[in-house]
Amino acid sequence: GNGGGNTGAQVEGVVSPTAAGGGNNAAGTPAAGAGNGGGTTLAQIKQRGTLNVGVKYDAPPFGSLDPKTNEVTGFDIDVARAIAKHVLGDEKKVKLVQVSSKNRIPLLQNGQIDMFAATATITPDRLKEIDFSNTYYRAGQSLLVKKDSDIKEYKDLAGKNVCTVEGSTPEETIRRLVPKAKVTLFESYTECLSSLRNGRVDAITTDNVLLEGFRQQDPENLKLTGGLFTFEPYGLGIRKGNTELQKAVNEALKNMQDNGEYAKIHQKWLKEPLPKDFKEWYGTSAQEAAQKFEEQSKSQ
Amino acid sequence: MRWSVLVDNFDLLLQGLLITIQVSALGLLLALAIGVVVAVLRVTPNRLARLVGASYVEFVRNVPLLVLIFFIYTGLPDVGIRFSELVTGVLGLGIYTGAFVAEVLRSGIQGIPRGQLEAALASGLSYLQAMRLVILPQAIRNTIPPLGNQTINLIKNSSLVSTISLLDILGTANLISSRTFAYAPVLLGAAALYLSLTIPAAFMVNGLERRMRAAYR
Amino acid sequence: MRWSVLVDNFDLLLQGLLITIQVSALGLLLALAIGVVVAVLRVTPNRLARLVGASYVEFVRNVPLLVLIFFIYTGLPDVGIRFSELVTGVLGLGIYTGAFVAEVLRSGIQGIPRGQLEAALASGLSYLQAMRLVILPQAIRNTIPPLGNQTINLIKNSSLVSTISLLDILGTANLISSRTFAYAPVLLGAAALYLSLTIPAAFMVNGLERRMRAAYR
Amino acid sequence: MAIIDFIGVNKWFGKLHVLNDINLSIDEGEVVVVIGPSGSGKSTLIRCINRLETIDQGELIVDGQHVESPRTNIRRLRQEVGMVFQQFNLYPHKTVLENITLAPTRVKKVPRAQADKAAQQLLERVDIGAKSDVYPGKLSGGQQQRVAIARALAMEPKILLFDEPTSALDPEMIQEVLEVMKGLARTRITMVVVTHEMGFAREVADRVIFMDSGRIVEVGTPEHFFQDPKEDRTKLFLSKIL
Amino acid sequence: MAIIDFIGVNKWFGKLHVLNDINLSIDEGEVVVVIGPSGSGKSTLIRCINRLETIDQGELIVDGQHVESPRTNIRRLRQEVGMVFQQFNLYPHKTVLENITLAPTRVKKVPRAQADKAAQQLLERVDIGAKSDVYPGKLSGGQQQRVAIARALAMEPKILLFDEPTSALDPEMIQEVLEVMKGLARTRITMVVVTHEMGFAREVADRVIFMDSGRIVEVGTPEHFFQDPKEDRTKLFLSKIL
Ligand SMILES: Nc1ncnc2c1ncn2[C@@H]1O[C@H](COP(=O)(O)OP(=O)(O)OP(=O)(O)O)[C@@H](O)[C@H]1O
Ligand SMILES: Nc1ncnc2c1ncn2[C@@H]1O[C@H](COP(=O)(O)OP(=O)(O)OP(=O)(O)O)[C@@H](O)[C@H]1O
Ligand SMILES: [Mg+2]
Ligand SMILES: [Mg+2]
Repeated sequence: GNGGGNTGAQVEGVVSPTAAGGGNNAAGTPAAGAGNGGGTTLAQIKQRGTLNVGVKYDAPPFGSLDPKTNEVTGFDIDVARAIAKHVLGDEKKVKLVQVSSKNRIPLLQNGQIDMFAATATITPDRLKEIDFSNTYYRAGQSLLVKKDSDIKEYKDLAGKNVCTVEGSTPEETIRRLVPKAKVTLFESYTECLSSLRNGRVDAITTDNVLLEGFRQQDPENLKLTGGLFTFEPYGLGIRKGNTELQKAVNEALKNMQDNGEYAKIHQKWLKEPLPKDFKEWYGTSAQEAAQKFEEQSKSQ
Repeated sequence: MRWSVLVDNFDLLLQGLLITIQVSALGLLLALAIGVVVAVLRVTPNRLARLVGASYVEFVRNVPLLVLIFFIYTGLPDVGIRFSELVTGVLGLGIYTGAFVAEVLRSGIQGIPRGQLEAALASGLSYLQAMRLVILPQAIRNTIPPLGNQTINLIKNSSLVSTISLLDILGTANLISSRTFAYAPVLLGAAALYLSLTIPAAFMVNGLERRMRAAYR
Repeated sequence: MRWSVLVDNFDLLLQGLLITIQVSALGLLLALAIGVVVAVLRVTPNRLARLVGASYVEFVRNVPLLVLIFFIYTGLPDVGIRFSELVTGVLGLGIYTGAFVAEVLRSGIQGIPRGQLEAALASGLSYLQAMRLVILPQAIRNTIPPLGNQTINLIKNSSLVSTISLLDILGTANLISSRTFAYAPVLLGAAALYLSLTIPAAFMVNGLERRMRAAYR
Repeated sequence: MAIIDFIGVNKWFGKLHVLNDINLSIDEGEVVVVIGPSGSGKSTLIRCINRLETIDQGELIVDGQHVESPRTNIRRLRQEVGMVFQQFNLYPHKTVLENITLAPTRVKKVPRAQADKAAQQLLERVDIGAKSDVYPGKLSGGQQQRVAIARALAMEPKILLFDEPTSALDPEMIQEVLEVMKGLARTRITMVVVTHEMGFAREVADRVIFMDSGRIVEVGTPEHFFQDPKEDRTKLFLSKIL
Repeated sequence: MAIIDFIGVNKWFGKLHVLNDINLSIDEGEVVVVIGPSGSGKSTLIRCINRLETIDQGELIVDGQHVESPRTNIRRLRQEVGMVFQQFNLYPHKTVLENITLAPTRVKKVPRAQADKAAQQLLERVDIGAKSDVYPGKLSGGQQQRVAIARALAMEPKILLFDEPTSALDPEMIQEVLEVMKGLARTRITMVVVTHEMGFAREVADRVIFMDSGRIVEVGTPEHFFQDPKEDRTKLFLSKIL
């Protein structure tokens, strides 16, 4: 196996469908060789002048493609831009690459992206594969159901169909908490949503913020239920060993807290001011966050 | 059904159509290149070359395209080779269709009388020159109809690139329908767009087939 | 590469193999049934029936299978028809492959001398009896090799059901690799499982083809 | 009493006037031989009788039923009309016995055992009883044609149509088939036979019909044709085949 | 001086001993005609000369080079050896002129204009100058074979091989091709001709070789063969073809 990624040549990302329809058919050059350890260093990123960031296209309000404008927008996108501003001096120097829960880790490991801001929970398992920034958001797993559903809490899922995506923490959590639930797995949440609408599944489970985004698409028929039954510290994924970038990102996060930028982004996308417990989790190190995540799973 | 969704998102779907055309066209070029090389390998006097060609064809023809695409997309990065989504799609379609193109060309080549090759070799042309200048031009003429069918298959198969997040016709349709919940009309619209590519191609294939048959009378 | 992942998850992959076999077998049965009906429609003296048959074939053959599957899976519920994942997969594969089977059978039927049908009709059999008892048994015998190829295509195409969360070979492979991050070995393992189904099928097809050719000498 | 009655029958293939004002009445038990040059419409004429071809104008009454009428139950009519083809058209995937029993068991719902027994008797009658379990591909042309005759007889038809039954046979096999046909003719079943075997015509035909270009040019007894044909076209044709 | 030298050459197709201890020396400028019954190995013999077939034993020296040696540059050798086939083997997708210029322009890198001019002269020489822009499919067999001869000459070979060049022609075209070949023979280019046209042999051959069952049975002048063949097999064969 190869520990790290590769010295990346220019990597193509789909910034928008428009761009994809135009001239971005240049090949992502195959890497020269495997396992050259360090990956793309901060210096290389600076020389290249763009930060390649993996974001989700199907996870409003964190990252979603607006079909009207063909632009990806969301909380994670704004965080990525803010970090680019701190690291490269210009918030426009970001190349957004669509990722899914399934492929964000390999894409990071093989250097196709420098970082991802993709609703990823910091877990001990993932920390074995990649590094994370300090915690930049705290979410909790919850349930999205139809308005007329009688599911009140996660325990009610026993014997029911619940949907989530492959390779996500909610999958593991729900299997652990409700072993009798039937878990349907897709590549992305869009299929989960269609399955909930047409009755194939009884609930979708994932982090509350994503569920809230889905609810807003169809507020007449959908509701959140079951409260937050996990502690999900979000981190920005960074390739293992890329400590320079990790350090820069963490500094950027700190700056964003200090100059109020983070609060603005929070208000813009989550429509509420910073929560009271903000100081308890914001900026806690990845190791600490992962440990807390681990402890709660043991206690439940 | 809410057909208006199709009108509202017409430009998006059109962009998807362009991506499908782009991926298909590049994939076809690659498939033809691979097909020619592999077909020549398979009819060459060299036994090893024949074995390599046959292995390629048998392996690729018997594995699902989706497995091939996922392998290029998520498996190759494991060993340090990575391509963009577009290149992944083109490679997957090209490598897969190339095996079928090779078979079509091979039977086309084997349909050319042996005397053609002998005449070319006897006049001092090298084996590759004889193939390129004498055999392949004749073989390709005979294989245009089956190659047309492979092209139609390739266009349809290009829809699999939507699974690696390329916004081709189907990818766009999935995106639109997940936003609008108008699954049936959007997918029917996508089907119509695919038909707008494949049906003309099928007509051309039929026309060519008829002309070919007439030419041999 | 971490091949051990394959060993650790052997039983899961085996379950995936069983699902692939199940979906493929049921899909094949449906495809044969549809194929027989549509082929008979296409050679019937009734003009309307021929038009219906031709429309089916031309529509289905020129639209990607993945679009068809998504339409059944997410489009039909829009109009109140909902099938389970397994049934969706079987329907998609059966409807799609049925069009190809129909074409194979049609050319098989049209290869049977016209006198066979006339003899059967003249003896008082109905058109459908003549088809069922005289024409189809002969046609099917001639079409076993091309039907074998369609079967191989169907097995490969069955991998598309992984997109609707069925845990077939590819679905299982995706699941395992998303947990273990061992993409390359798991996908190669999946490819091997598909080959374990398609290569024996291809051998059988080749053998049958050779026997058929010998029988006509 | 006429069992087959063509009244002013016309038929076209596209522009080709293939049956031109055909008037012909064939009595029950009659044996009629149809001769004429290639393309004159002989096959078309007899194929109209069991509606393998449809007529465009006129009336065609077979066994009391209007063949051209859409209300006629054509399957019932076909049970009364057996047909033997030039190319035998045996079913290659069925044994000789199965070839014969197929229609009786499927159309008339005759029980299998009874159908098998009847078929075996028919095979004895056409002198090929030992071949019942063989596939047609293993038989000579003459044997195949005799099986085809047995198959036509199995539905116990009132009328038998033959379309050049010996033309595809090697010379040494023609006689064995003609012998069977002569035997049938003596049973006074109604027979319409397209053939150029004038020896057969002379021996068993009640009437001979000469067709040319879709018309019935001349009708008469075999003796009439051999000794004293009237029309020039008939003479010309006979001079070629005799 | 020998330009083609078979020394103890043997060749097998599987178990079939198709060339059996061939010893044969052909001088520069000689015209040799090879005759013999079908399957005797005539084609194989001449196809070895430009290695369209490989030999299994012995030595074969053509224009000073060991044909059987893997070190021999076979493409260079083939430039010295033109070949004309029974089935013409013209390239159907190229015009007559392109058929002729293909090898010169691709192998010898002759500039196109020069190659075209030379080709046109060759076409005049085989009396078919007006057809240069026509596709071979439009030509008669005799015309096609004359184009094939021009094509073989275009590389300016020292040796010309003919494998039954008139066998696929209708009788009325055989002479026009033989006339061209006689004209060539008079230029004293080395020619090895498999043919049964004994008139041609008598007129231009320096030697005739009779083969049977893979062996050279008898060698001599045409006169020798016509007046006084020694071997019984030769006599038998000649009695059939003369
Ligand atoms: N299905 C058809 N469509 C068009 N033309 C037909 C068709 N069947 C027969 N014909 C034409 O009708 C004419 C009469 O055909 P028919 O077979 O009845 O002649 P025939 O007297 O039986 O000739 P033969 O002795 O060659 O069998 C011929 O010119 C034939 O080509
Ligand atoms: N490629 C091959 N593989 C196997 N056997 C071959 C091959 N080519 C020729 N033979 C056999 O070798 C024998 C000699 O063939 P060759 O063509 O040299 O005879 P020939 O004298 O030219 O006969 P003809 O007058 O029929 O052309 C024949 O028995 C032929 O069947
Ligand atoms: Mg006829
Ligand atoms: Mg020869």
